[in-house]
Order: sequence, then structure tokens, then C-alpha cells
Amino acid sequence: MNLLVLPILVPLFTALLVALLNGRGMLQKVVSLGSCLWLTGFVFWLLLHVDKSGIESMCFGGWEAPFGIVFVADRLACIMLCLSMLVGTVVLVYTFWTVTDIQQKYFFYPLFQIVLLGVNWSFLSGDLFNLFVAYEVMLVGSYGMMMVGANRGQVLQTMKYIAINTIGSTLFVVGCGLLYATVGTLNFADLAQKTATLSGSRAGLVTAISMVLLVVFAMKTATFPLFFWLPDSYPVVPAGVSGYFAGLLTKVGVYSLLRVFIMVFRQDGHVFSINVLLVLSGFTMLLGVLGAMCQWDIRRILSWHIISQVGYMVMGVGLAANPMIAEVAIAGTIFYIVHHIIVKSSLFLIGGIAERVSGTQEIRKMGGLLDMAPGVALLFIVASLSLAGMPPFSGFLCKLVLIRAGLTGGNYLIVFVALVTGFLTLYSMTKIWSYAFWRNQCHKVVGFNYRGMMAPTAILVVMTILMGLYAQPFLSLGQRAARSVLDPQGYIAAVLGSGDEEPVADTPLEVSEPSRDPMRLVCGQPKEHRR
Amino acid sequence: MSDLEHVLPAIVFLPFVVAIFTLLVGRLIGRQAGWLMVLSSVTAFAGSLWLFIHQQVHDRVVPVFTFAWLPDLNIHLNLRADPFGLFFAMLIAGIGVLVGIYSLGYIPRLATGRIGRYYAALIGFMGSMLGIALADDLFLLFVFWEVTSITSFLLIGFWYEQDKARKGALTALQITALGGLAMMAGFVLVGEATGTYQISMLASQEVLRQQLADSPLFMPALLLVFVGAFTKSAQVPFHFWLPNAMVAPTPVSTYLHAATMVKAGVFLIGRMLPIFNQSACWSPILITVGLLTFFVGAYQAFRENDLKGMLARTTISTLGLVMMIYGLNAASQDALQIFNHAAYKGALFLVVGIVEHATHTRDIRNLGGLRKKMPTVFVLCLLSGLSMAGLPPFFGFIAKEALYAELLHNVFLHNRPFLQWFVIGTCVLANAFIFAVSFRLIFGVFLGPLSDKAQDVHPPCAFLWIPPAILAVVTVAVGISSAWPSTQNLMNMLSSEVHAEVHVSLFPSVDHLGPLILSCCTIGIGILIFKARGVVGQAQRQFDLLPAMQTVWDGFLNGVTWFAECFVHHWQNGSMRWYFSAILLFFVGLSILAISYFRLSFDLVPISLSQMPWSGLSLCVLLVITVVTVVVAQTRLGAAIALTATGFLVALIFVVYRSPDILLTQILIESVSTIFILLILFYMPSFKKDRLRPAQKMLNLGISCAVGVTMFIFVLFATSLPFRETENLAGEYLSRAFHGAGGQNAVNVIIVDFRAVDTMGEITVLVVVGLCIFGLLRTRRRMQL
Amino acid sequence: MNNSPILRTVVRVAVPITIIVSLRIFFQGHSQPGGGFIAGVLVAAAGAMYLLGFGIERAARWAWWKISVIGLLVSVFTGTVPLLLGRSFMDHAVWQRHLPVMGDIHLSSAILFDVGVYLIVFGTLMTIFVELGQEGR
Amino acid sequence: MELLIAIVIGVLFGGGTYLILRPSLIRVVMGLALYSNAANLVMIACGGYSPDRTAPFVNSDTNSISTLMDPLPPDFILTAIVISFAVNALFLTTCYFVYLDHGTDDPGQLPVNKLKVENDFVE
Repeated sequence: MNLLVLPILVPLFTALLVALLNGRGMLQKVVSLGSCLWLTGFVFWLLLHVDKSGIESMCFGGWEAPFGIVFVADRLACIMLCLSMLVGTVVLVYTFWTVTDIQQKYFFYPLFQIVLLGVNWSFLSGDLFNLFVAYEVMLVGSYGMMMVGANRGQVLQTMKYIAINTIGSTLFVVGCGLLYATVGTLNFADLAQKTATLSGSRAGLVTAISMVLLVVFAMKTATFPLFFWLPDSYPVVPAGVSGYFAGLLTKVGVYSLLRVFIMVFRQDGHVFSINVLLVLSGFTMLLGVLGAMCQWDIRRILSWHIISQVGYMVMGVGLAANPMIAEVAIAGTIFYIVHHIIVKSSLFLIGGIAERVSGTQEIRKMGGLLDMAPGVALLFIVASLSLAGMPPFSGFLCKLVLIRAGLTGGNYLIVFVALVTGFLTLYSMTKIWSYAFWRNQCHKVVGFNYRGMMAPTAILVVMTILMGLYAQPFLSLGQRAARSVLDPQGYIAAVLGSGDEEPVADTPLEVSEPSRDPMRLVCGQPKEHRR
Repeated sequence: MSDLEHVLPAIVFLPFVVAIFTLLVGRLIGRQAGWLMVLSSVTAFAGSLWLFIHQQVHDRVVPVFTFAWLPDLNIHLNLRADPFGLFFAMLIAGIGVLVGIYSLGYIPRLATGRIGRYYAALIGFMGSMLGIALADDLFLLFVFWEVTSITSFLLIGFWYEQDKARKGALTALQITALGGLAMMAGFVLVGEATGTYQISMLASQEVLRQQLADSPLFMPALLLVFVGAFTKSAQVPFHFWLPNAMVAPTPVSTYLHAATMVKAGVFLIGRMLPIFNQSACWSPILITVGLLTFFVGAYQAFRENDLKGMLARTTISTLGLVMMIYGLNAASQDALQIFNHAAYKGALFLVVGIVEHATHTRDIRNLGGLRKKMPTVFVLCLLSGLSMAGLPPFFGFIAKEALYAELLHNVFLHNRPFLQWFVIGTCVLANAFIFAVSFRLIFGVFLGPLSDKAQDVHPPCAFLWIPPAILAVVTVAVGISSAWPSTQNLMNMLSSEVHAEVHVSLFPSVDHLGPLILSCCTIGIGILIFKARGVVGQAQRQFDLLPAMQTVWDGFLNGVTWFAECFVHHWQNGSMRWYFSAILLFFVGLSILAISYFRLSFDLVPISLSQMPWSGLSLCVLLVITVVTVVVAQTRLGAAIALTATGFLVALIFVVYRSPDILLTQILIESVSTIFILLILFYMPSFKKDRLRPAQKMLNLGISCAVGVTMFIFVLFATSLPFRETENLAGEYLSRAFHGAGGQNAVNVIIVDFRAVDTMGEITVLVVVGLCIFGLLRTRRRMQL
Repeated sequence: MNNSPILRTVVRVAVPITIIVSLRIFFQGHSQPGGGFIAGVLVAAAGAMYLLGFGIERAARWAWWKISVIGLLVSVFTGTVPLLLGRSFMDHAVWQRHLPVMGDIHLSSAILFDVGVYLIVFGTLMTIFVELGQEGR
Repeated sequence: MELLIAIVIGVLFGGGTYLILRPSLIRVVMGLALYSNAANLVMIACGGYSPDRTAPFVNSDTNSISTLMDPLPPDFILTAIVISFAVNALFLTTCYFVYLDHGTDDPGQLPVNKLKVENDFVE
């Protein structure tokens, strides 16, 4: 389907157009918003379409894969696209109230579109080297975004961010090269096909090479011990946009882990890398939340929480080593990604409002926000409880799925770590609440009208409530997405074609027979069936 | 009968709707939001009562509401109205009515928005408690369970300007959430072992129970669920949050911390009894914890000077008692005990609230002689206090008799005479302490000389005294009515045990003198303790029974925070050198791990030196020399030139590989880069001597070697013949370059045609970098102006 | 240095030559080493020479980044046209014609794409040169 | 040639690493430049070497494509070169401003965590 190019084409055109419209703020806003809304509509349609009628792929220039570059939209990619555009639109509206003149003059809106472009591209790309390019586009957009406004802190942290990411990019190129040498292709579908036939020491080498990519993706994902860039850099991103960064950028890494380490690498011994991820996830969760515990800057706290939350997602990926629970674990991860993007973005947006209202980023200097801005307080408590995994919000369900998968698979240690992390997350979030929202008002009121910023934020918060109370469609969507990630046959058929024009193997998975439903195998059947 | 089950979700979810409504309109109606609370609780009470009566009149069918909420997770919205659940629901809704009325008089005139929030949380809390009472799915129960934690957190922190209130709220949330997490894991394990989360099914089906009992997950599940119940019900050693939570407004304390929420843990154990009680450690754990809590609570209550603290600790004590009853498998009297406690403790809390409202103090040492100022309240306090003391004919007496009777005839204890007498002795002593506490309360507050604080006190308004009056009347009425067997039947009906046979009577028969004797002992010892309160108080200050768990908990949290600070300080230290080293070392470590794990050794790689072209060799040697020059160069210019030379040499290596396109590009790019570097060097300071210590330099060198060697190994393996994949895409590209795309230079055709999207990304990067640099420099220049 | 007449003369001669060379390299890209990128770098080098010779002030008034943005627009637009015609993005058309004087010519719409690249490289490098060059004062 | 190129790549990576670990931003820039060169060499090495191959130029009478170099790695390298050049230019600029702001080009002397995060709005 040729339209698959739209998620990158529209932001790119918009970015260029908006750049040329420099100096005409109103028009820039209108154009950006129009394109975002339109594209959001499109990707949601795409999700429904793909969910119904199977994986869509598109070959660039009409050159068929693996020879040409291919964009593939399976369920997972579509879910991620929808989230990207949803959060992107929300954040865009939010930034209408926060962007300063100088930021606007020096390419705030174009850069924002470039980030969208890079993120969307990463989700659609069906080729490893193309993914590298997408990463670079995303990164360079984020460098620019981070520096917009150009104050001292921003430039310093951007410098470190660039340096670290340059190492990552170098490793990515190296990984691509080595993989091309050993497998002879970089197309995901082709790789998945070819790695599956590998064995012996060649398979071992491919797994070792995949470690290079693992480092790259883990760096993007901000897992232990590669998360250095995150807590330093996110606090300097302009308010609002940090919401998009917090939600999407690390998730691009998780997505790539899922795509590459679950779907693509299928050689003998690929479980090694998944197990490595499981170990890393434990440290990530725990250390991330510990980092959050001793911070006093609201954005820093939230940034550290990203790390610990990413740990959960990586844990889901890591649990997939056990084929019995793989599908549940991946479904849980996908659901977790959805939840986390929405919640973390909304928290950053709320944090931005809180900063504006109180005129400070430090929670010790805030106080009494509950009285000053009760609406913000309501949004915050919902989002933070959701983040901490309290029912009835979405955070609870996705933690539950992962914990259940872990217990079924017998990974008790990681489940223990996950539970402890959940507790400490709650501790840290209630700390914010207690300091910033409760207490006496301890600062002068900055007369600031935040109502315009509330509406977009509220959309996200409502989403998390909805996903908690009415989770079934999301869960089953996640499950279907997980199934097509775990079994790449549909993907391969959609990309490489199965010879003739018969419909791809990935038939819509409607309600299957309950006893066959693996989600239910976890819990829902007597034991005999499971063994 | 058909629509009966639809009453259930209405009971549970209507309060939530009302809560949201209250939140929305709270700003407008302020104090009047209390009526919404009254209204919703009356509705819930009426609904529950109707269900109960209907159930009793019509063939005792239990209405069940089922809705497939999360079929994928096997979690269903199952509500089930068995008598025990209905009893609990009626208790919640009934006390809710009273608390709603009481709040109307109690909550001071604050900002209307804040009062709206208060009522919203209170109503939401009630809804979730009703959910706990009626849920028939472990995870549905868990959802409501956590919602009570959240709402109680918000309610305890009502006076959030005060440090103590925030601390109390946080501690309460932390402890209950910790228990909640444990409980969640426990529930998951139960589901793992049995395949269902439906409580009634687990309780009733022998097969499932057997499956659970045989599972290795049985013990952990049991323990985890226990932790959840213990934290919620403030059992030792998790009891400390409850006294701290007394900073809440008194209606909240009454509702949450006396009548309903803390009973959720007990209720849960009651629900779990049929599921878990085959376990060998069911009784020992519950009896130990329950008895310990029972005694410690009573003992510490007597020491307390804060009125609400006293009541909170006696509450802990009673909760321990109920736990113990469950441990003794004597569930038949749970409804009796719970109801009894809710009635008198609710009334006492409300009375204390009135006293505090009027005198602005809760310290018993500052109070006294209030009976003259507020006689009605005195009467109410007397009635409830005597019930707590366990004097006839009050409800408390009945409950205590029932307890003693159970202790004397319990099967579990009967075979262990020593344990039996130990338990009975401890219970008598604990009850005696409670007796003394209630006397201390009555005497300290209402009798004796009028204190200074109480000089200008006037009687409470009707909103304040009517609710405790109703509870006091209930206490008396049930006590007296137990002379008739219908009360006994009612209590048996409400109990969690299906065929409960608890014997309740105001007038002990000749056959059952044992309990009466024990009661007399209790009262005797109680009077002694009360008389000797000076001495006892002195002694209690000497012997603290337990280390202050609050200190332990705070110490734990502080320790974790301290560790976190150390970690962040050393780990996220902002030093690029450390960041780079860690990243690279991680990369090296992981790669080496993988390489050694898969036993890739150099034996697998054929190394032939024969095919080496001389041009290549000389280029490589030169390249190594220039790299070393860049590294060791002491001047900026030297380094820059060496770097450029490196770039050019790399370009020449591309020639060896027959790739002229990149040769040109590389040379041009290298030149432009050099220009940039020189441009910037012009502004930057010259190289200084490294401040690094020799050890650090060695470390750097080590890391560099490790990285270099790792890359060397990777490249060597990947390019060597046994590992190389020769069936790659090259042929395809070459054959199509001319005929398909009409170009002779295959590389260029790939760039602009086959893989044009890569190029598109690349040029996008270039454009964006231009924009970034332009923006950065212009912004800076503008800031300087 | 800016006002050195010798430099100006050299620049006056060198710049046109460089531009011509760059155009040559640009057009041979499809069959021999070359292409939009390299040509763009060369023409930017010409621009840099011009800056050296005639000073930066006049150049600084220009918004050079707009050239690169327009270049990217051109490139992307080249890819979009087939999309609008119902074919896939970046589907390049090739015309093979035999012209009387120039002989066999392969004209691919990819050339237009390369024009974009050319403009981008030129625009971006000029932006950087001009902006960084202004920094010193 | 594989062995040789592997050694060179190792040296480039080692040298780059040593440079980025030294306390000077300019050296970090140079180290990263070495890195990108090294990565490009990895790529070209992975295209495979054989002395009797020629550059990948094809025309209508090219009949044996097996004697041509693999054109894909050069394509990757071109993309990678341009990207790393662009990013390095940006990095260089930020380094320059970091030096302007803080008066030092030693990363070890830059403000660490204690740095107050400056916000993008002014009261």
C-alpha cells in the first residue's frame, strides 16, 4: 500500500513548509496542527485496517524487498504510530501556550515535525540500515529541540547527549556492517528468514554481533547501564516537548528491541540476548526508581521514572525467552508501552503546568498546588497512580500482565524486583504529591493562565483511565500484535511475498477458542492442559 | 428474581458516579455536598438491606452479577451477594449514613472546593468498600482494595498543611500499598495453581481447593495474602500506621479506621478461610499474630494520652482478636465481633470528635468534667464505653462471652491445653486493659473536675450527636435483644460460615458458667489496672513491648534513600569520561561474554598473509601512524592535520576496495570537516597538559585497547570466509542498476534510486543540522544584544 | 584580508571554474563517480572562497538555510510525484533518448532528486560557513 | 587484507576511544571523527575484498557481475559519512558554546549535577 509513506511524508513536508513560513507564527501553528490532526486520523485508520486485513507493506521506488527499502505496517508498528501521532498532536497543542518567541523564530515547529518524522520512520522501517537513518533523523531533530532557546544548561546537556548518541550511531553502523557480512541482507523479513536457518558457530557469531545492536538499542531505551544521557538531558527539553520525548523516544528503543530481538534474530542461541535483556531489566527498574527517590526536581524525578518504567518493558521482552509465556509477556510489553507513553507524556505535561503555576521546578519550593490548581492536581494524581501501578488505571493492568507472566514462567526474582520497584515508584510519586500539591502555598502566585494547557493534558489522562476501565480491546489488540511479532511468517510473507497473490498468512485473529488462547493458558485452565 | 442481580452493580458503582458528580459540583455547593454522601449511602444501605431480606424470604438464592470485564486476563466483574458480604455492605453503608450526617456538622467552613473533594473521596471510599464486600473475583476485590488505600490516603491528608497529616497519610499509603502488592502476587499465585480467580468457586469446589493445596505455590500464596490482610488490618508488625493516621478528621477516622477499612483485612481473611484453611500454618500464624496484636494493642492503648490514639490502639487490638478467631477456625462469630466493634467504636470516635471539636484538644490530661457541659454526649460515651468494657447488658458483653465460650471449647485449642490456657490468660489480660482504657476514657473526659480547656464549651449541634446516639442505641438494643434467640439467628445468618452456630445469650445458663467466670476475672483485673493506673503507667513507660515500628520503617526508607543518593551521586555524576567508559566497557563486556559463550575461537578463522596487497599494507601502516599521531599530538594544529591525514588515508583504503564514489566524498567531507575544526579551534583554547593521574591514563589505555581488540575480533570473524555470507544482495543490485534504473554507476544508482529513502534521511539530517546551527548561533547572538 | 585585491581577483576566476566543475560532476553522477552530494560540496567550496574574498557581511544578510530547505522540498517532491500518480514513492522514471549531438542519453527523474541534494549541501554548508564565520567578531 | 583491515579498525577504535576519554572537548570531537572513519572501514571491510574485482560500474555490455565490487557497503558508507559529518559539525558547535559558557574545554570541570536546570521560561 503506497500510502504507508504518509506518516513520514506528511511531517517532512510540514516541517519544510513550516520552516519556510518562519516568522508567521499563527500560520505555522495552523499548518502544524492541521497536518498532525490529519495524520493522526490516518494512522488510526491504518491501525484498524491492518488489524482487520493483515500486514501492509510498501516498497520504495517500486523495487521489491529485500532489494528495495520497504516500509511495513504490522499491528505493533501501527500501534506505535498511533501513539506517536496522538501524543504528538496533544503536545503540539500544549506547546502553543508554552513556546516563546525566540524558540518559535528559531525553528521550534519544524524541529518538532522532524522529531515526529524520525519517530514515525523508525516504527515503519523494515530495513536495519534504514532504521539507522531513521534514528539519525530522530536524533538530530531531538538535538535541535533540546537546544532550542540555547541557554547554558541546554547546550551543555545537548553536547553530552550528542556525544553519547554518536557512539551509539557508530556502533549501529558497525552492527549493520557486521550483520551484512555474516547474513548478507539487512531487510528484517529477509534477516528473519535467513537467521532461522543458521546454526553452529555462525549462529553464535550472529548472536555476538547482535550484542552490538543490543547496546545500541539499549542505549536508546535507556536501560542499565546506558541510561546516562536521559536524566541529564530531559530536564532541559522545552516544556511540553519533553512530554513527547519522555513518551516516545525511549519507546522507539523498546520497539526496536521487540522488532529485532524478538522477531528478526531467530538463530540458534538467540535466547542468550533475551536473557541478557532480562538481567538488565532488573537493574534498570531498581536503579531507575532509586534515582528518582533522591531527586527534588520534578522533571528529574519523572525522567528517572522513565528509566525504571523502561525496565518493566524490557523485562517483558526478556521474559519472552520462555516460549510458554512469550506471547503473554510480549503482549504485556506492548500494552505497557501504550500505557507508559500516555501516562509519562501526561505527567511531563502536568509537570510543565505545575512549573508554570508555581514558577519553580523544585518540588520543595512548590506547595499548595492542590488549592491553586485543583484540576491539575486531579490530573496528576490519576496519572501518577497509574504510573505507580495502582488500579483501576492502566498501569495496574499492564504490571499485572507482566508479573503474571513472570510468575508463570518461574522468574520469581525479577517479579520480586518488579514489585519492589512498583512500591518505590508509588513512594516517589506520593512524595511529589505531598510536597508540591499538599502543604501550604509557599511562593508568590505567578499569574498564569494554564487552562489552555489543561485540555490536551486531560485527553491523555482520560486515556489512561479508559485503558484501565475498558482494557479488553487494548489487551486483545496487544495480544494480536504480540502474536504477529513472535511469529514472523506473516511479516515475511507480507514483505517478501509468498510467490503468488494469495492473501498473507497473517489472518485476523478474532476470538479463538478459549482453550487455545495462550493468554488464558496462563491462568484459566486447569494444569493438565498447560503441560 | 430476574433483575435482582442488577441491584449489585448499582450498589457498588452508584457511589463512584456520585463521587465524580460531587467533585464537579463541589465548588458550587460546598458543605451541602454532605447530603450527597448521606443520599448515596442511604441508597446503598437500602439496596443491601432489600437484597438481604429478599434473599432470606425467597429460598436463600444468592444473587450473582457477572460481566466479562477482562476475559483475556480471566478477570471478571463478578459481584455476589452472600449474607456475609451483605452484612459488611450494610455495615459500610449504615456507618456511611451516620458519618455523612456527622460530617455536616463537623467539617469546618473551609474553601468550598476542598470540602467538595473531601466528600468525593469519602463517597468514593464508600463505593470501593462496598466493592470489596460484594466482589466475587480476587482481582476485582484487589482493585477496590487499592482504591480504598488511595482514597484513605487523600482523606488522612485532609489537613495537608500540617506536617503530621502528610506524614501519617504517606505512611498509611506506603504500608497498605506494600501489603497490596504482596497480596496481588498472592492472588496471581492462587490463579496459577487453580486457574480461576472466582472466590466463590475457589471456596466451594473441592477439586480446586485440592489443586491449590497440592500446588507448591500454596504456601507462598498464603503468606502473601496474609501480608496484604495484615497491613490493611494493622496487625503487628504493620500496626504503626493506624495511630499515625489519626491525624485525619474524626469522621474519617471513624469511618475508615474504626468501622470499615481496617476491617477489610479481617474480611479478606474471612473470605479466604474456606480456601486456605487446610494449610498447616493457617492457624499458627493467625493465632500468633492475632493474639500478639490483640494484647499489644490493648496494652499500648492504656499508655496513650491522645484520645484518638487510645481508640486507634484498641481498634488494633480488636482486629487482632478477630484474626485470632479466624485462626481458631471459629468464623461463626466474626459478624458478631465485627458488628459489635463497629457499633461501640464508631460511637466512641464520634464522641471524641465532638469533644475535640468543642475543646480543641484531644489530650486526656487536659480534659475532665465535661459531663456538666454536655450531658447528652456523656450519656452516649457512657453507653458505648461500657459496651467496650464488656459489661452487661451491652453488646460488648455478649461478644466477649462468645469469645470466651469459643476459647473454652475450641477444637484446635482443646488438644493443646497449655496453649489454651496461655491464650485464655492473654485474652483476659488484654480485655482487662481494654476495660481499663474505657474507664479511663469515661473518667478522664467526662468525670472529675472541669478542666481549663472546657470552660467555654457549649453542647454540640444535632448533626454531631445524632449519629453516635444511633450507634449507642444499637449497642444497647442488640445487647438487650440477645435475650431472645432471634438475635442469635441473625448473627449466625450474617456470619461468613454458612452453617454458623454461635451461641449468644444475655443470660448465661448454668452449663456455661466458664465464660461468665472469665468475664468476672476480666472485670476484676480491669478495675485493678484502672485503680493502679499511676503504677501501671509508670511500668509501661519502662517496658516498651515492641520497638517503635515507625522508627524501623522510617529507618528503612531513609536507608534506601541514602543508598539512592550515593548511587546517583557516583553514577550519574555528569562526567563524560565516566559515561563513555561505562558504555564502552559494557559493550566490550557483553561482546566478550557472547563470544566466549558461543566458543568462537581464532581456530575457526583462516588467516592468510599471502593475499595482502602491498598498497594496502603500506596504507594501513601509514594509517596506524597517523592515528597514533592524532592521539599523542600535543598541539591543536598537529592533531587536526593528523586527523585529516587519517581521513585521506581511509579514503585511499576505499580505493583499494574499488569504491571511487566514497573516495571523492570522503576526501571532500574530510576537507570540509578540517575547515570546521580549524575554524572552531581558532576560538578554542590550546591543548593543555592532561590533568589525569597516571592510573587514570592507564585505565583509559586499557579501555581503549579493550574496545580496539573487541572490534578487531568482530571484524576478523565477520569478514573471514567461513562466516561470510556470499549469497548477498550485491548481484541483484548490480544486475538491475543499468537495466532497471538506467545508471552505470551502481553505487550512485543505489543512492538516488534503489535506496533513495536512506538518502532522503541523510539529506534531512543535513538540512536539520544547518537549521540547528543557524538557530543556535542566531539565538545566542540575539541574547547577547 | 577581506579587501585584498589579489584575493578578489583569484576568487573571481576560481569561483566560476569551481561551479562549472561542480556542474560537470553533478551530471556525470549516474554513470561515473560524482553526483549531487559531491557537486554540492564543491559549489559550497566556491561559496566559501567568495566569502573569503568579499567578506561575510553581504552573505550574512541572506537566509542560506532557505536554499537547503527548498532543496529538500525539491527532492521530496520528486519522490511524491509518482505517489500522486498512483505509483510508489520515489518511483523514478527513466527516459532513454538518442539525441543528435549528445549521443545516447539516460535521463532519469532521479536527476531531479539529485538537484535537491545539490541545493541542500550547498545551502547547509553555506549556512554553517556564514554563521560560524560571523562568530569570531 | 581482512587481517590488516581488522587491525586498522582496531587501532582506529582504540585511538578514538583514548581520545574521547581525555579531558578536552576538541579531542573528544577528534575521537568521534576517528570513530566514524572506523565504522566506515568496518562497513567496507564487510563488503568483502578480493584483488581481482573492479569498481561497480555497469553498462549494457557488462556480462559478468561477479567481478564487480559489492555496491551496497559503499552506499551505506556514503550515507553514514554524511550523517556523521553533519552530526560532528553540530557537536563541534555545541562544544564551542560550552567552552564559551563555562570557560573551559575540560569536560571534567564542567558543572555536574548540581547545575541548576535553567528553564525555558522566565518569570
